[in-house]
Amino acid sequence: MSTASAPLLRLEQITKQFKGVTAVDGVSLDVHPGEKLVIIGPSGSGKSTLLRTINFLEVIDEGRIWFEGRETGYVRRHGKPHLERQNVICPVRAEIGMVFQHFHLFPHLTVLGNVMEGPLTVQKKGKDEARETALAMLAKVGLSEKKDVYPATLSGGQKQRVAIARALAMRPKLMLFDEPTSALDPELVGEVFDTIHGLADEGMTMVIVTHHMGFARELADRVIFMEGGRFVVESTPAEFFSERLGNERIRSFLNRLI
Amino acid sequence: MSTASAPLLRLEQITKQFKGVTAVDGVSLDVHPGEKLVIIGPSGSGKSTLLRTINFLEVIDEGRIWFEGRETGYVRRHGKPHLERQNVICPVRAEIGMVFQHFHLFPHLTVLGNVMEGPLTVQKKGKDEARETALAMLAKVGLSEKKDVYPATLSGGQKQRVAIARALAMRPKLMLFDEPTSALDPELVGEVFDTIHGLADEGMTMVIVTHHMGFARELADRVIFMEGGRFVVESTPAEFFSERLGNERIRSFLNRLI
Amino acid sequence: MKRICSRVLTALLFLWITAASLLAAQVDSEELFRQANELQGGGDLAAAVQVLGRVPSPSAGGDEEDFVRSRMQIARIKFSMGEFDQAEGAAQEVLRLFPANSEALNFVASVKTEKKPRYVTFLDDCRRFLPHLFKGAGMTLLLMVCIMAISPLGGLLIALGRISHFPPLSACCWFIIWLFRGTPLLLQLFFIYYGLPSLGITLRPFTAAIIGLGLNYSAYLGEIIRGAILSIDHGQMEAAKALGMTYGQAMRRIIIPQTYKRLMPPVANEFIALIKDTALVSTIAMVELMRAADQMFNTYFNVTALILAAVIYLAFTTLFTFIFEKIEYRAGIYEHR
Amino acid sequence: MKRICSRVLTALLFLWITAASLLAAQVDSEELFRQANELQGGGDLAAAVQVLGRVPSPSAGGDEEDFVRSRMQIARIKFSMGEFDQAEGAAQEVLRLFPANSEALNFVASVKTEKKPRYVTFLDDCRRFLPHLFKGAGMTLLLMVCIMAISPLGGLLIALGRISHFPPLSACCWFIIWLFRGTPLLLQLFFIYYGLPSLGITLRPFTAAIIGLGLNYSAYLGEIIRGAILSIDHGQMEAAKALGMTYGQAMRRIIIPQTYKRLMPPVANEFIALIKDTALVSTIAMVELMRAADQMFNTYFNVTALILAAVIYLAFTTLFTFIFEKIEYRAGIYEHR
Amino acid sequence: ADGSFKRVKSAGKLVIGLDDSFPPMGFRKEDGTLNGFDIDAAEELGKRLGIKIEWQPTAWDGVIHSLNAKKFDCIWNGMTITDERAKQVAFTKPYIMDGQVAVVRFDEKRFKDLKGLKSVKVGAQKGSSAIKAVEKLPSKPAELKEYEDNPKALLDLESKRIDVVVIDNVTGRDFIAKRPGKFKILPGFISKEPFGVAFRKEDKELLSTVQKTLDAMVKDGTMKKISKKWFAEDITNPKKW
Ligand SMILES: Nc1ncnc2c1ncn2[C@@H]1O[C@H](COP(=O)(O)OP(=O)(O)OP(=O)(O)O)[C@@H](O)[C@H]1O
Ligand SMILES: Nc1ncnc2c1ncn2[C@@H]1O[C@H](COP(=O)(O)OP(=O)(O)OP(=O)(O)O)[C@@H](O)[C@H]1O
Ligand SMILES: [Mg+2]
Ligand SMILES: [Mg+2]
Repeated sequence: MSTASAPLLRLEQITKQFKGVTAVDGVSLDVHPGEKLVIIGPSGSGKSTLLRTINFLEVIDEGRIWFEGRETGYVRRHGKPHLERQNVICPVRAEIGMVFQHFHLFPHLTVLGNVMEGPLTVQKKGKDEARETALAMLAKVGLSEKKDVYPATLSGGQKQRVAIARALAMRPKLMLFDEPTSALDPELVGEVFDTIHGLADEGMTMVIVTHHMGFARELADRVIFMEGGRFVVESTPAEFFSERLGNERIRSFLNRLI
Repeated sequence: MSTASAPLLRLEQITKQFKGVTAVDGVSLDVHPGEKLVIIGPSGSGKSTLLRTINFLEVIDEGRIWFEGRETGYVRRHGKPHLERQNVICPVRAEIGMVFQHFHLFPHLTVLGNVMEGPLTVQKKGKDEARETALAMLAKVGLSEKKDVYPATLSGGQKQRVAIARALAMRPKLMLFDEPTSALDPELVGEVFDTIHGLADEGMTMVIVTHHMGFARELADRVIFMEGGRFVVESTPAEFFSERLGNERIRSFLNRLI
Repeated sequence: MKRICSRVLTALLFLWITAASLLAAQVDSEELFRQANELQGGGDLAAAVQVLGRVPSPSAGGDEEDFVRSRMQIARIKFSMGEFDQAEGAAQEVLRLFPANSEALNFVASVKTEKKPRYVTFLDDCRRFLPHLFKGAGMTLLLMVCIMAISPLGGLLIALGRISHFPPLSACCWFIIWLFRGTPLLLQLFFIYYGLPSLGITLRPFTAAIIGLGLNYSAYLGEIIRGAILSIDHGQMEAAKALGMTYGQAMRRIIIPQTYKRLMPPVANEFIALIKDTALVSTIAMVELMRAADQMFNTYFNVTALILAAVIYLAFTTLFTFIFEKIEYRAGIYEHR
Repeated sequence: MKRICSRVLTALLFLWITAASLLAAQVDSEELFRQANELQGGGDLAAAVQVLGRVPSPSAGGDEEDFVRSRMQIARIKFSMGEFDQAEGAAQEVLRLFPANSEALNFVASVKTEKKPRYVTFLDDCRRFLPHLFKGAGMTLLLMVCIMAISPLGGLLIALGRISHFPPLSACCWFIIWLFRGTPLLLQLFFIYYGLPSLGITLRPFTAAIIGLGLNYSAYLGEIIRGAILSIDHGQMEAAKALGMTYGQAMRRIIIPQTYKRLMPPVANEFIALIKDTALVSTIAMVELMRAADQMFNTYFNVTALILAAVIYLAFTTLFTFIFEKIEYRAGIYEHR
Repeated sequence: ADGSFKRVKSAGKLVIGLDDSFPPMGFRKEDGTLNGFDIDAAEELGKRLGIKIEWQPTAWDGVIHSLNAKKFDCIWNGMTITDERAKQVAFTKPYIMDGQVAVVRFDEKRFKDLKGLKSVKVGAQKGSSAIKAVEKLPSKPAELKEYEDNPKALLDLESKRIDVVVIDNVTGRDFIAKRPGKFKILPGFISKEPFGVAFRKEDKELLSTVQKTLDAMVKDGTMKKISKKWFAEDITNPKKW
């Protein structure tokens, strides 16, 4: 609100509870076009839950969500938000790409089939057009030659890159990454990191939840440290890693990550 | 052979093939009592396979194995090794503890049940004795208070510590670790590292396969770099991490691990 | 000569008259019956009743059997016309003469039933059928419990045989599975019960049923158990071996106990199917629930027996499903977080 | 008078003699049969044959029926003594008189069979039974193919209904599953075929069989399909939703196609069971393999028909198992590395 | 009057329900064609009435239900006339007098006649009138076992699990002839039982038309001829019953 450009995404006082556990606790957040946001924090701090509320994979208990300047996703009855029907939700989701920790590729489709699936089914594009888009995206993640194999034959890093291509094929305005490298063998982290770095360079707006400090250090515009469902620290990477930020908790967290 | 004390374990020209792929290619190795050996190397280089041949989980195609000065595990027919029967193999295995990447705890037994299982079934100890040993081992890994829960309720780090206690309860002469921390969330690596470090300090003989350079740096007597089923480099940690070791491949490998 | 002749003649005459009078009476009744049938066939029921009514009662010198026959026919016609009281009256006439006549007794019972409200009839039917059905259900239950005790053991043996690396044993278990899963249980029971005697083995029906069902279900459970064993993460076997356990110890202490939970759903399914497969032992002349219901249905031509049987089967299924779910929950308690 | 008297007398005398001679002959035969039975019961078979042989042939003025009866009994006794030629001779005597008599024809056929080597008899039986059995097997196959086409669709509908979040639909599907899995198929077929007409719905046997088997197997497959859908990693649904797919699109394009491979083993099991469950439609008067075999068995009192049926069932099972394995392999091709 | 015969006549066919595995009344020959006493008699009747006969095989269990459910027009399959059945359907007059007999093993020496059957194990086909006949045995049997069909009862007799099978005469003789040297019939009938053709109660016109034709067939000796072919004796003649 205080920044110049209108935010692409705005969260206002989002709260999400699971049977007594408050996973996200009144969080507000603006993401502006082209911004790269990295969220870090210990396990169970609500990072994934927050990310999942953005595209309605979790239904919030309180709060409001704006996307592209319009409040969306919920109708309010008796002051409480109720999720809208699919015909409202799905088009918003189609604008937001999401990459999961465990890839969740569709095992029964080839790599190309995975990447074509969104354009074909959701955007109702023609086969040829979808194919073209898909091939372009596979080229971007450097996996053109794997297009006809099934996901089961790929390495972890390759799988994650296909997952990224699958999200990109929808030409999303915002990309969400939920620990995109934590399920990978240490050796394979690099290739996925490079891919995401490339995307960032192209100006994609993204929110990345990660344990990998490389993302925070090399690619973030803003780093958020989350704990207990709240934003504890919100700063630039430089500030965050400098010792000046006298937060005991963050220092011990960073030290524990080897 | 050339060292003063008799080796606890000796491998001689071990070769293991999988349908054409040579996973381990004529490797020889002596492990002396109290020695801590760390094996590193890229994925598919044969580290796990080598470790598994030590307690006969893989049947070798060529070579000889000595344990405590006696050649064991195989009879030779027409010059080829053939695995002996269970009554020979099992007692040797009982002397060697193994910890797997994915823990492989027994889900149907409580934590205490897991740790008691070896002494009870293999060593035929009485219930009370087995229980006592198990409780001591759980105390050692710092999980006494979890003794009555089932593994499903534990975190990854806790699971791995139970797996270590389970192996220790057999009072093994040699411990094998196959990537004991790679399945853990980055935050949870520390506790398992500390546990293994403690064991090392007590003088346990161990062979550790890992991607975690902390092990090589802080705990190894000897570091082995494996590639293509062979030992490429075998040196002290100091030598290994110093730039003096002019091995291009190792340097790129180390750099890729963030 | 003349005396002899006349004596013979007199005797013959007497015989003749007796015979003729007898024949006359008979012909008379027969004629009445014929007419009545004619009328009844043509649809003129009232007239048929009237004609039949002319058959004289034994007290009026008529023939007993003809009388009974005619009155019963009147009763049936009246019954079909919906005049239950008159129908019962005709049957009662017979009963006055022959109080134990089963035809008439049955008939009167039918009329009484017809006059009662539906739900009373239903309750009566229940009272009539349930004792017999319960006896059959008891046998069904006994069979089930026996097979539920035997077949898991048999199945385990077959499964272990199948995954053993000793080819003859493995092949033999494969053959058992192939044979018993490949042919209808009906045929198997038939051969075990009726076929084995020609080899000198004469089994009692219960024994034959247990052997037939037991082998059949062992074969089915064998495949299920094998699947469950193979589905246990290979790491479990490796971890057990790494501890120094033998194959047998690992199976007994580690692998098989872990199969219990995943075995329960398919095994419960098989046992639910078993409840109904027990119905097939009626081939070898055993009386269980289905057979008992069938007997009642055939004896009384009354569908209530079948409905009651269906209800009992449903009760069994529901009860056992419930029990199996409880067991499954207990078996998997260690997976709950 | 005297003339009349003597005439009457003569006539009577003639009648008397005829009657007496007739009576005598009859009593004579009956007596012979009685004696023969006595002897046979006591084990003196040869003597029994001799006594029976005294019953005169019709050409010798004997009674036709008594003659036939005696010769058949001789034939049976001779047969039991292993004297097949003489046994056949006795039966042939009857056939000379009544060439189409079925009892004697059957007997001669039996004797001929007994004289042949075993394998020839078996081959003859095959030739005799197989055409009819094949016709039955054709019906079995037709039923199977129909149910295999219908029940996966029905099962899918029931499964989707069960997991839907609309309670009435979910409850309704639960009830269908409960009812059809909880009662024997036999009873279900019975109600559909014999019970529905009382509600004014009269079905042809084939229709009734398809409806009964179809509902039953839809219920079973429904549970299996539901299980398979629920077993698909939840992440798949999330990934599909994250792409912007609706629930229906995700089900159709992502979830259901992934169930195919894991569906195959349990569905194949059900279909193998179906092969044998088709045998139950014989209750509603359909002639399929089991019924055809039973007819042959009942008609010829010959177990070979049942053995052949078992072999055909085995062939079916084996064939279908093979086909299903091929399909399973194809369905899971994407999982091969 | 009720139009039932007209209905059949205009349909051009009379549909008859039968259990087609009931030799010698109605059964399949090797080539699958129907054969038997009832088949011969009914085909003759069809010829005389100028209508086709269509045979509808049915399971004997529930055969009366099928008739009343209009699956066919009548049951003509050696059906014993009993009171219970007569409540459900309308029978013609008897066209055959059958009887229940006792079958024992051929080498049986303990029993020579019906009176000798003391405390025996008896088998009979379930739902058949043989079950009723067992009650009429001179002395009460020790046990009654019911079988799905007669061959199974006879097989059980052969394997000595039971001592006697009660079976109707015409069927029993047929089976015994097919397994010669194994069984014999004890002399004498336990009970006599007439066979009738069963119609739905409302089809009175059809019943009387068939009855008339049957009467004619008895009178002109046609029935006798068929009887001799199948049973070697005339059991269709009411005078002999
Ligand atoms: N579906 C769920 N049902 C119940 N509790 C849940 C669920 N999802 C998350 N939680 C709880 O909500 C809290 C936050 O979980 P969340 O997954 O968002 O944390 P996280 O920061 O992503 O942790 P990690 O780094 O382990 O992924 C935790 O306490 C977790 O147990
Ligand atoms: N059971 C097996 N069947 C076939 N090939 C195997 C098997 N186990 C290992 N291999 C092959 O043997 C080679 C060495 O594998 P191994 O698992 O020992 O490597 P690793 O160094 O442990 O790798 P990672 O770091 O990924 O665990 C690889 O090429 C692998 O594909
Ligand atoms: Mg998370
Ligand atoms: Mg490895």
